[in-house]
Amino acid sequence: MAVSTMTTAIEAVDGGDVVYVGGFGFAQPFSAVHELIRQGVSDLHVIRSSGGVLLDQLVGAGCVSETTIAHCWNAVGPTPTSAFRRAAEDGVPRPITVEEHGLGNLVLRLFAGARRLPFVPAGPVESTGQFENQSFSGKFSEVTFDGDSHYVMEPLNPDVSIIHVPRADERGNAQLTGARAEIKHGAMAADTLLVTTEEVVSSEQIQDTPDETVVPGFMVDHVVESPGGAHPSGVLGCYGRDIDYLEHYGEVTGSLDDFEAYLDEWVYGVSDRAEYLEAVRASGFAEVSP
Amino acid sequence: MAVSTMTTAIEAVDGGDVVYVGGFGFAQPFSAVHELIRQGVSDLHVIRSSGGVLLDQLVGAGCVSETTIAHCWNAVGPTPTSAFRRAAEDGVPRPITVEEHGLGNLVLRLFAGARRLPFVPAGPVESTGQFENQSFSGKFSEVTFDGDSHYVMEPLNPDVSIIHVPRADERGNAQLTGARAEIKHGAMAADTLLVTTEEVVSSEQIQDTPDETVVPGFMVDHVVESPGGAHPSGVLGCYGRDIDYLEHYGEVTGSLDDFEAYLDEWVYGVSDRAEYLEAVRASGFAEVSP
Amino acid sequence: MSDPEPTQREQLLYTAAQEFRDESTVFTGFHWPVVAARVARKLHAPNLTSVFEAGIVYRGTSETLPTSTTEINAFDGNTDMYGNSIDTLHTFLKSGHLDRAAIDVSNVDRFGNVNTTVIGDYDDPSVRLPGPGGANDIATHAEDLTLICGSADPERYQDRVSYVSSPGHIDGDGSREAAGFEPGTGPSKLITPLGTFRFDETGRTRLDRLVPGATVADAREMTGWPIEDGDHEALPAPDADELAVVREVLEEAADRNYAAIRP
Amino acid sequence: MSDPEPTQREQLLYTAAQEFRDESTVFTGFHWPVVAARVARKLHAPNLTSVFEAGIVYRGTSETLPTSTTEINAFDGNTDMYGNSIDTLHTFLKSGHLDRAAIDVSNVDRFGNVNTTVIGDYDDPSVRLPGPGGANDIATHAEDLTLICGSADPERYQDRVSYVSSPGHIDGDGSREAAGFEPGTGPSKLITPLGTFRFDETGRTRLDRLVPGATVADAREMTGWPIEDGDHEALPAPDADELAVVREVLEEAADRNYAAIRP
Repeated sequence: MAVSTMTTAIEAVDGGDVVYVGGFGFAQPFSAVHELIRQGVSDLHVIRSSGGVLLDQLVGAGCVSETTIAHCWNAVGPTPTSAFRRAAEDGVPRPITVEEHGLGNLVLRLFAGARRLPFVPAGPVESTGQFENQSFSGKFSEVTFDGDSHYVMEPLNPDVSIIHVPRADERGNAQLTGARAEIKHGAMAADTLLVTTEEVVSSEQIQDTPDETVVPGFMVDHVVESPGGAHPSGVLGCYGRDIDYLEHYGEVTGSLDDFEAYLDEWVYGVSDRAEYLEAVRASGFAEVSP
Repeated sequence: MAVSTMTTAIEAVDGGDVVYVGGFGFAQPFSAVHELIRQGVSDLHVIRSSGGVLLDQLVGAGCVSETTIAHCWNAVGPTPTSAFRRAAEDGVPRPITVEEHGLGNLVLRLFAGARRLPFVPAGPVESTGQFENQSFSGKFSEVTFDGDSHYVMEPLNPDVSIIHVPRADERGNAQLTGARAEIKHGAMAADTLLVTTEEVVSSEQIQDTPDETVVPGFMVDHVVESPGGAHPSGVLGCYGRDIDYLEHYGEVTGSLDDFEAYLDEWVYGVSDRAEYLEAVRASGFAEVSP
Repeated sequence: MSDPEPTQREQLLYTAAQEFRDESTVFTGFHWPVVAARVARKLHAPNLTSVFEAGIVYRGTSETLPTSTTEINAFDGNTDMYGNSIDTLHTFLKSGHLDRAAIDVSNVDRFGNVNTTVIGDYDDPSVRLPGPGGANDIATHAEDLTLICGSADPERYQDRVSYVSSPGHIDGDGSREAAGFEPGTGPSKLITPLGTFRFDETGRTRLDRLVPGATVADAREMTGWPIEDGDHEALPAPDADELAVVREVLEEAADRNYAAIRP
Repeated sequence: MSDPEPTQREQLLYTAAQEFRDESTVFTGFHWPVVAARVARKLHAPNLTSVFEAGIVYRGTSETLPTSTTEINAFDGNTDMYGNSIDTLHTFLKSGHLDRAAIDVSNVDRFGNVNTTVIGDYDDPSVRLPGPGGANDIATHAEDLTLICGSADPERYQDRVSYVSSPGHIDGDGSREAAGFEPGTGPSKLITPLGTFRFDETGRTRLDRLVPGATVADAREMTGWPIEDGDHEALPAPDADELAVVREVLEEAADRNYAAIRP
């Protein structure tokens, strides 16, 4: 383990990988995702609790062929995520499959992956769309326990997980405050774990607040310092959600052309996070300082 | 929910109840257990990860008929817990059953209880004593998943759980720092939850540090302020383990008569925790201040 | 001088706010439930606790209205607990400690089933909607569930949704229980811009109360559901002070980019 | 003037300390492993990370030697993470991120099975022992597991334990894998006061190295196990500086009420 550049860390993701991307409405690894897009990684199977604008961008950039999610929209408004819709409805720029689960079942599958359990019981699912839809009905297997029939689900174990945190040390000990959603389980379920952080702090600082450590350094493969890396989502204690930017995103990505113009401006048109944040500032959006 | 006296809170425990008692080598609810002994509750089925001196006292006082544990000894030394041994070996003062699990399986059963899952997969157990011992072999049920045979275990859902924490507010929001062991799951698995706390703090203080909340107030039935309530185990940030007291305990409880003299002096001989702590101080053991 | 009569939306929020009692704990879904809970907090429920799917236990009244249930910064300082999604979607929903749950519904049927997933074929949809998130779990496990539909558009009210994103009473007549759901769970109430419905013992909607001025015929037209004629007590309308609070919260929502608020 | 020759116990701790490499992560069981890890920390492994079952990830060298793996106050200030027992006993043990595990054994057989539960009948024991705790999980899942037996008493070494508290290679010859354990898991080494053993491909102990001065006959007598004659390289003994560190740690252990240290 050593502190890596974003370029090096994202090179750990191969085309075709199953990738869990952390964060819920907060602490989303946007800077890592932009680098994935710039590196042109393709055919990813993205697991995410709340797909959101982040998944919308990955899908719209053509990086994704499969998704396993509980929902996908722009939480500000709320408004639809148009690139996700174009891919699901029209196969543009590429077709995607959507394996939809209730969030509770999805987080249990990540829990089972993180804890290396062979399966985990599902909630009642019969008669729901998640169960009846043929494209993933095989995900629920029937077992008999104590005379009753139950459904169980297989664990999710991503090839690579990417999470964003406010603090990590050079050893990879990564700390998070605020709601945890399923981030710890998504991180711990992976073969390879990338952590992007607002700040690389001293090991002494980590050892002063060990309650906040969400994954220990020995599980982490790359730590990347990426201040402002979660914009436009917020990071508790660092900066808030940039709701004007997110509303703007919804407004300017409604058509394919407009979406591509967005990528040209905000992803392909900048070489790294510092340039992106400079563009955020120059366009009158939030001042992001970790 | 309101702040209760220890007497009232412990009256929530009925003879024959399944009771989870929290804490591992730390944050053990000794003051609550002493009140259980004074109230003469009997036939308890006690679930505890690490039985320890706490379980030894409950068993020795005749409160217990069943135990579900991963081990039981005096962590200082380590030395045997003699009352537990007398009950298991000779049925003195009452016979107990010991359902032994590897700690990992035990904590998963509490997890399944806390999350209201119908069952949870066990680790490989065939050929182990925990599996082959007839008295609880029925705890492992075979199911087939993905062509392979697996064992699953039923959840543990105590009638009452008792945990000790450094801080809670009047609403019952209970906070813990340091290693969490299985305390959160043991607490959340219960029908009735009793929290003893070093200090009842303001709700503002809780809301300043919500990351530390281990159970929300709406799950808690009684909060009892009990400074020094975990002695002789420690509470991080409050006081350390009293290793001299624990060594002394091992030395003076080797025989049944000596054990009963211990109870007379330290449990029956005091009316509450304040008197107990005064006796601790007067006997030259640690000064315990929350 | 502001209009003393509430608009449909103002009345809806006022009605929905009554679901959030002081000192109670409510699993509060995304969108209108969050806004209605804020009205309640300001009107009568200063110690309302809201549980949100990402792990937040929020009590009191935060300085700003959050844009969604995951905008942590907006709640920070008014949270009793930062937990995780297994706490909220499994323990809290299933352990019987919540007083109620409330979710936003945009396509709902007579049985309280909600479709937030697709219009058309699942694998080749004409419209791909966002999906249910934690609303699926709330609808699966909650024991006293209120559905809030913010729109009076008849297209929002189906006879039977084609895809059950969040389960109601399925096809009624015990089919929910037969599918393995716990008895006693599922939607108990639906709040609409024209009035409130309860789910009867067959799992179908039954009109309960109408908003002032609305008729049974209006409700029938909006929903397309069979509704018997009869007298229905009118829902209370907000008084002037209450209405001012509702409007204040709606202004906050506009300031925080709530899309539905836009003219 | 202190004795320049190590006692059996000092040699054992010095030998065991070599298992704890700098910059490595070791699931560290109760008792002798904690003491040996402290010797390693002071000798050659200042950045050793120990994982303990209650959820502690401890790196560096704490001011005091803990009386057990759960005496949090003794580690506080040197912990990278306070997690929980599902993190440690499931994720950490099974995800392949640990370099090694080490547990204390007091009744061990040729196959590395450990009995810490009962002597005699389970339901009517002549001696009830404490039970395995997390050592069961470590023995179940760890991939490079070192067993440390602190006693040279022949009664501690069995042909086959009557109760498997923590599984070794069961009855050898693939029986562990046949019982459902992952290939590659289970004990790989046993450290005793007279020397070290490795587990061969049949799952049985094979004498590896002897402590200075011990003979094959001594090892055979202590264990009762069949041990072939042959040359065995001697384990390195501590030099004077190293021995001083071992003795310093043993003094700490005495100060912290370690019972086995008592004369």
